[in-house]
Amino acid sequence: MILFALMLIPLVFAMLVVISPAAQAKTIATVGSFVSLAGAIYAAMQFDPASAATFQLAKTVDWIPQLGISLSVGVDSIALLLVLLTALLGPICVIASYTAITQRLRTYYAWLLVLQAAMTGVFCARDLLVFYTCFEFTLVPMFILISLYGSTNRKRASIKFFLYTFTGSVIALAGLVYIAYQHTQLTPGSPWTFDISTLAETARSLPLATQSWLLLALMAGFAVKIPLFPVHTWLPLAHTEAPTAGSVVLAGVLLKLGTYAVYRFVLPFVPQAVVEYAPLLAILCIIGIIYGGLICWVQTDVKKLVAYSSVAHLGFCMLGMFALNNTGISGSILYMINHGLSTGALFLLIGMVYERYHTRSMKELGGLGAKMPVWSTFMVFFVMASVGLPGLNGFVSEFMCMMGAFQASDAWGSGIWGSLGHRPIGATAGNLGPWFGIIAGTGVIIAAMYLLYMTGNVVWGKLKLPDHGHDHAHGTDDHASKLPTDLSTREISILVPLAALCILLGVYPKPILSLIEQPVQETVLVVNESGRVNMPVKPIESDTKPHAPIADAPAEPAARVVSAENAQ
Amino acid sequence: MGIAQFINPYVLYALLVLGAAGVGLAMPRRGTTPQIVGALVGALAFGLILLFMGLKAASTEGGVSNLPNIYFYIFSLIALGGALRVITHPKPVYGALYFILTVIASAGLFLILSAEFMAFALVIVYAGAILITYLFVIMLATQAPEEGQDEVLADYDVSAREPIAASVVGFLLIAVLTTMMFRGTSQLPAPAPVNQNELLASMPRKVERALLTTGKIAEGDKFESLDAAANVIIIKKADGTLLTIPQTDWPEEMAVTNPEALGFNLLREHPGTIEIAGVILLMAMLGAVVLSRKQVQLDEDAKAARVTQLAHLDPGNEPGVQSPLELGSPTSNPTGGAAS
Amino acid sequence: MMQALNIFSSIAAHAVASEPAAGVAQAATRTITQGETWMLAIPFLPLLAFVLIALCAAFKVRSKLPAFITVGLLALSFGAALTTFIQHFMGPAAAPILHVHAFDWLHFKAGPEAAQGFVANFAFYIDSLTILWMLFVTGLATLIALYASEYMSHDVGPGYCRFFAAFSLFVFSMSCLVMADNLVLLFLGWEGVGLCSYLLIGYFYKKAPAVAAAKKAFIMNRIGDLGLLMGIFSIYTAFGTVEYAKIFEFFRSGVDATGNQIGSSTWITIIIPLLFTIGAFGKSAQVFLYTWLPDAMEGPTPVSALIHAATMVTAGVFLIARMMPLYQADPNLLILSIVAWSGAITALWSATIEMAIFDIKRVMGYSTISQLGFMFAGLGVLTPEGSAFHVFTHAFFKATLFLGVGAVMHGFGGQLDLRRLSGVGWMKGFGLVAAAVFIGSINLAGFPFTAGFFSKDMILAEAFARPEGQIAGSQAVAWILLITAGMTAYYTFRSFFRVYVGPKQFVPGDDAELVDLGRHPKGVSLDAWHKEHGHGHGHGHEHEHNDHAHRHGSYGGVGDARAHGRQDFDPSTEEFDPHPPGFAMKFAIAACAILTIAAAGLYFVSPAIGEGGGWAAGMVRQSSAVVSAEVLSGHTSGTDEGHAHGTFLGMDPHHVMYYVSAGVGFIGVLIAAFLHGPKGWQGLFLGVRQSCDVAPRADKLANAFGPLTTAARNKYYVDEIYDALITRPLWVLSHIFHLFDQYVVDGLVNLIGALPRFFGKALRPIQSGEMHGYAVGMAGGVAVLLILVVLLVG
Amino acid sequence: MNVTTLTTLAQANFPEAMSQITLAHYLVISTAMFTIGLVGFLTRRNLIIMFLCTELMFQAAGIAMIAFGRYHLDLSGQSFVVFVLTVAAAEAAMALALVVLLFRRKESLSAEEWKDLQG
Repeated sequence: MILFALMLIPLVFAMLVVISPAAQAKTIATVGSFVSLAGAIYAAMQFDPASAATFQLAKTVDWIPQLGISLSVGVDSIALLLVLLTALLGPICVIASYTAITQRLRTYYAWLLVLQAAMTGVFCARDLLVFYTCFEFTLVPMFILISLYGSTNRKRASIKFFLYTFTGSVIALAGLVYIAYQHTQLTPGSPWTFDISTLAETARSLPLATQSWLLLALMAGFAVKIPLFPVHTWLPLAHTEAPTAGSVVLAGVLLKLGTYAVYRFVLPFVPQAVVEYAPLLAILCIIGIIYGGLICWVQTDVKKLVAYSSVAHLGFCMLGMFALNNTGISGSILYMINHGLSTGALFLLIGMVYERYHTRSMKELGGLGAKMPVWSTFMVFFVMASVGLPGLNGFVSEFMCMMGAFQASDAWGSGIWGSLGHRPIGATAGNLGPWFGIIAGTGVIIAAMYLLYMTGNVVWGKLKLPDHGHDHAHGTDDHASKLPTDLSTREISILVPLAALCILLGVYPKPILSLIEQPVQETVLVVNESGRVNMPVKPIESDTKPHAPIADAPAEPAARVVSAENAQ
Repeated sequence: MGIAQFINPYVLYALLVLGAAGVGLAMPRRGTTPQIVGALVGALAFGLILLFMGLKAASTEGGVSNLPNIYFYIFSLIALGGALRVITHPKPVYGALYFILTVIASAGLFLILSAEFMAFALVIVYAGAILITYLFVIMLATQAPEEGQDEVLADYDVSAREPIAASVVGFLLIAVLTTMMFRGTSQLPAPAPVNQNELLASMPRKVERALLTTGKIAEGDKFESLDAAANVIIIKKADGTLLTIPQTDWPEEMAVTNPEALGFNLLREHPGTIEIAGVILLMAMLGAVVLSRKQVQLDEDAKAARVTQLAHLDPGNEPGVQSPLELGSPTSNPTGGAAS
Repeated sequence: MMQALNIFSSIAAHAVASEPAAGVAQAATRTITQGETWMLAIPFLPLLAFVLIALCAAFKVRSKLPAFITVGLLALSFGAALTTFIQHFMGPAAAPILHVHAFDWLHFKAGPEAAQGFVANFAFYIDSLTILWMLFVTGLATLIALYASEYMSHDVGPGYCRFFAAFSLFVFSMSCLVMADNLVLLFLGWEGVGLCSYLLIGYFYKKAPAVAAAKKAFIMNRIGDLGLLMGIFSIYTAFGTVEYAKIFEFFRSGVDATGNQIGSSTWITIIIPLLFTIGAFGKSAQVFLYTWLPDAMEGPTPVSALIHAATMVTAGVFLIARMMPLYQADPNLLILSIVAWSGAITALWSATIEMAIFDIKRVMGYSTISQLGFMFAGLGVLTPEGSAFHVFTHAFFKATLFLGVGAVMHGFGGQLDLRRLSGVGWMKGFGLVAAAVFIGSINLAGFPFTAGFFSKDMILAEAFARPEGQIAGSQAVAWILLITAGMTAYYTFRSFFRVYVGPKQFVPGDDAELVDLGRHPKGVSLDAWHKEHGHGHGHGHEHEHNDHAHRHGSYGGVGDARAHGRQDFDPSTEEFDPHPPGFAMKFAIAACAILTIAAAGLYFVSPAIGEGGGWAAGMVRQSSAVVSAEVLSGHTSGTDEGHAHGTFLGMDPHHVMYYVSAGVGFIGVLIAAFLHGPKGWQGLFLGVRQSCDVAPRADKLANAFGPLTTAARNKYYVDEIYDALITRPLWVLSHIFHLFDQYVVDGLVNLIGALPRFFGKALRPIQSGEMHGYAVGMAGGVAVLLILVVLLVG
Repeated sequence: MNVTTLTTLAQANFPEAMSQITLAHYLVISTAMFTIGLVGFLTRRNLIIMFLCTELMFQAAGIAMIAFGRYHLDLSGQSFVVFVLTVAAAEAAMALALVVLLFRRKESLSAEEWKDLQG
């Protein structure tokens, strides 16, 4: 019930915002977002971490029983984390908009709350159509936020955003409905159902060729949302034109809808195809990392730079996912949260400067360290989190994603990867391997290049501010002059929680890592069992050599390995 | 079977071509036109079609008894002729009047088809209400001729727009439609006989009255039930005994009339549709009220035309002095209208 | 904590149980004991300092409080390190391995199988190698913080807080790097020192060169870091752990977790060490990754002294020493040969640059690279003892030298050009500085009985002593190092003779760092200096590097310099007086100098284990960094006759090297005196220099070498070459990508989006607005449809 | 309309079925009237006439419906004519209101004057 409440609370408050006077919109939206946050925390407290892989707090209400569609919700630990992230970014986005949005307040805050409800719905859904409805419905509020409150090119950006992502996800819908159709075909007499776990089992039993087509269809929708390399071009435009809170939500949660969908629908649904095409997908990710990073390096618009950096970052995230082992997938999930925090904060910071100087161009801005020391401190901090400095959150996930790709190779123990003749203890089944890790690793250097390039221009160097004559054209001078030179208490107070979380997740990620361990393990087992039908998992141990146990590892290999051997 | 059952298809298509030519000729054009000839040719074509259908019918099983009676031919020729005149007469007023003719002829056809209620409803609603509205609007929207001048027809009334193409398309459509309809009609199932006893059972007062007036029952006897299977009416007499009246004893007055049957049909079979129709009418009324209350202004072209017209009519007046707007929209601006 | 202990004890048990057949004699099983919790103070006190200073910044403290916090807590941290050393590492008993667990950090499943767990804790592994490093890291950090409290006093306020916050954070990161019990925590420290280095190099953030240098340092470091990161991944993949204790056990036993011989896997013996070596090269500025370090001299001098001379740059040496078992696993010692060669070439390469350039701080920077080359070469020729000792002594004497340079900068408005300074040692208040710099210089030059002499000697002797074929080309490496030693002596005393002795003359610097923060970009070379002033003040004639002789007359003395200062330089320096260092700076310099002298004594402390080399060598030999006897004697190389000692011209290098290197050093000093020394005893009666900016013989010599000098002064154009070969192409490629993204990737999308619009446009005339047109279309359409039905349905 | 031939009294006012041939005659008339309406709609430019033409087409549809109803002996045909009549009335009201509005603006009843409504 609490999950339904989580979706309904923002909606109710959105309604309140609409019917109350515009002057009250801020307050109501703030209260609403905090109530949602409290609700999410309450839900998290109800969650039993001991069985993190099962879907808890579940609730099913029939919707269209004739077609087997029901309002079915439930969260495992991964969905719960993302719900928490959504709920956390809610108040931050609302508070960040206090001064930035001056017109049509009610529309703005109402849609912001509706957006939050839809995003929560995506993570909670246990029914395919509930998922899809929420997944698509996020487009509407975002479209309105961009097209009404964006910058100069907002119309084009919003239309492109909407059409691009919508087109993709319609193809994904076709794939999902095809699976539901196959379910009725394969199990004679069974009614239509859109239950996710039921359909996952059906989809897994399809032949490789069918799975490959399904993979293509699903990725057509989700890759656009993530976005992966060739279908990323809507992102920089949308980010650049969106209002600050819009960018924060976009980077923080909306992109995660794609990655979450890949985790939830691609890996368990079409494991065979994923295993088959993992190298191809990983190469797309790596192209995204390097290509996106290099493009960042030549940007002059700070916001565009950070937007392109999302392409690179999400490349890392998905690289980990397609490593298809525990390290990679856990890292990928952690990356979703970390990217939401650090990139969200970067967008907030850029928004704060934009509010003051009405420009984001590095040609006009520079050396703000002298004028805005507090802002600069936060900027450097979040840049470092984004670069992946150990001790901050970005590192843990980036490390795990790269290591996941590095480990996941069947080629380990042969060729230049060692003359062991068998899989070494740290390697997992897979078809990526060290080269993927190494080449993706150059992205770390490129990340340092572009982020420090930005810091060097905006924070360090000689103070450079835009001409004031230019400002009058905007007609918002009086508004801008209300803001203090450096950050106000309100602005600091929304950055501090993000910074604190960045440190916490960087220094003590263990609770989250252990929380997501079970569901990830299940996913990996599913992928290994039904995905590696044609390429069974190689055993770690060689048969001939004596086994020297390491101290804290149980001596007998897992049962699964034995069965794989038998299969051979 | 199919089309050949009703008429020789080649004859039909040939006559349709002829009809198309006739209608095409009959459309109004600038200058002298063979309108009469065209109308006659068109009428001839339709007449010939009916003739050939009659000939064909006479040669099939059942003979002339299959044919509709003579009134059918009269009414349909009037209706079609009126319709032809509606579309060919350059003056809208005449067109509307011819349309009334068509409506009345159609009502005649309805009567032949034993739809009395609809026939009269048609005359009342169409001819009486709708067409009058049309006439009002036509009068409102037409320039009255000046003193001593002949009525000047508007340019758009004088000439038809691409009459040939339209006729060709229209008669192509007739050809296909008739082909289809003949085909379909020849395959229609035979009509099922209708037992209207149930309707009678729903009307105990009517039954009592009919029986009372014919003396079959006495004052105070009550209708008990109607046994549809045995075709008998059971009457409960005043003393409590039951009286059975067989069908053969039913008086003629008891027959279900067309309005009664139609009423039952409407309310029993289509109650929702009636509601919707009511709503449509209400909305139309509201819409018409809202639309006609709307203030409008002449657009630029019309203003310019109006100014030149005014200047032409009254050279003493400077066109700019008197506001053309007020003249242009007397109904929308009553004070302005009064001033002018 | 208990769990961690269990792990270690079980490893120990396992190690005993599976004693390998090829038994490594000297590497006795070490027991791991739990260290006391207070040892956590060593890394965490600096972190506490960081937090407190951050609070100071938040509360806008405008006093020297941050400095006091830093000095105090760093001193406590040093005290803790010293106590640890005294309690556990002094005395005859074998050095223990202490393990202190702070908290769990990275724990995750790294694969579906039960054995595949990844553990990297915030836990510390303190053995004798660690404590050796920690002693000088915390000790020098304390002294340099004290020095900086005065040096940075012009910037009290936010800048002061920023400086000391980064400083404390640096010490914390360095402690993590050194004390980590696993490679990931080491990586945390590794990147952490990189961050602090970035922040401190860019301290004068309004100066473009400082910002550029900071960025360059971070990015170049990241290249190395990538190598290290991949090394860590590889280690985990191969061994299933990243904790030293377990890794070392695998190497000690010679088999990996699945029972395979480590030595037979090229992956483990070649590729992994290669990756680690790249990491070490990045951090320690070796071979192709050195260019960031000279630029890093843009940072405040205390930073250069601590980070870019004494501690951070030695992290690479530490890494290789720490992972010595990995490097020894290869029977051919291929990677160690590479390390040796890289170190030697770097040492020689940067020494040639030093001999040509005029910026005394940059001379020190290149000198650091050169000395790091020595250390790497030492590691390569299997003497981690010598390397570690050299790290130790170098930390002190190079810190002394830097602090001296800092005092001069501080006193003369940031003047760093050795042609603009002369006789500083004779000026009021600078005597102590000159004395300390002299002590540093003789150490660097390798004077007999100085600490630098002994440590350098160990490396040279071992290089010559390597048997033929054990380390490929070790004789050549040794000769290169010997020549470099002579060059070192020359360039060290070149600076000394030019700056500290001779006639008292100076031109105050216009440098931003101390006079006017951020107003003038600091000239990086005389070239730039000339250009800037030539253009800026209409100074008339452009100067070449070698024609400065024409100008010398104008700087006749202090008074003249002032007069010209009015004309040539910023008017604000009108009343310029050199201000000598105050108490804190003097104390720190003096303490460093004394410690430098004292360090020589350590050579004579008899080591606990093994023969010779003194205390530091003994410490190294008790740690995992020790080179096993088999490897040392060349048994593992497979050739029986290969293990004869190498010789120095037929003599035993261990005995003759003292005399040889002392002689080479003397020659270097004498050449320096001849070329740069002033007239009289200050120039050892060899020199003829009479003014600050003209040394006739040196100039003549420089002219004689012509283009070579020019090339060396321009650092052989390495930066320009990198720029042309890597940065520019990458920049162009990025632009191409950007265009590609805009016009091809996005263009395709837009094209697809434009198709419906195109069709719409093509069909638009049909919608003419004429109702008749629509009606005709509709009727015709119905007719056509019906015709189709008639024809098809039949 | 021969009431006396009725066999049963209940069907007195509802004659027996007509033949297909009879029905065909009515349908031909209906089709012809419809087409005349259509041709008028296509050719005439006067908005009012065009609306009259649509009324003609309604009329034709009504004849067809009543004829079919008569054939099937089902009163639904007539019921639908009631609805058609309703819609025609509503349409006439709205359409004429619009025509008045348009005429006020352009002083013309030509449909071609309003090309610019194409959007």
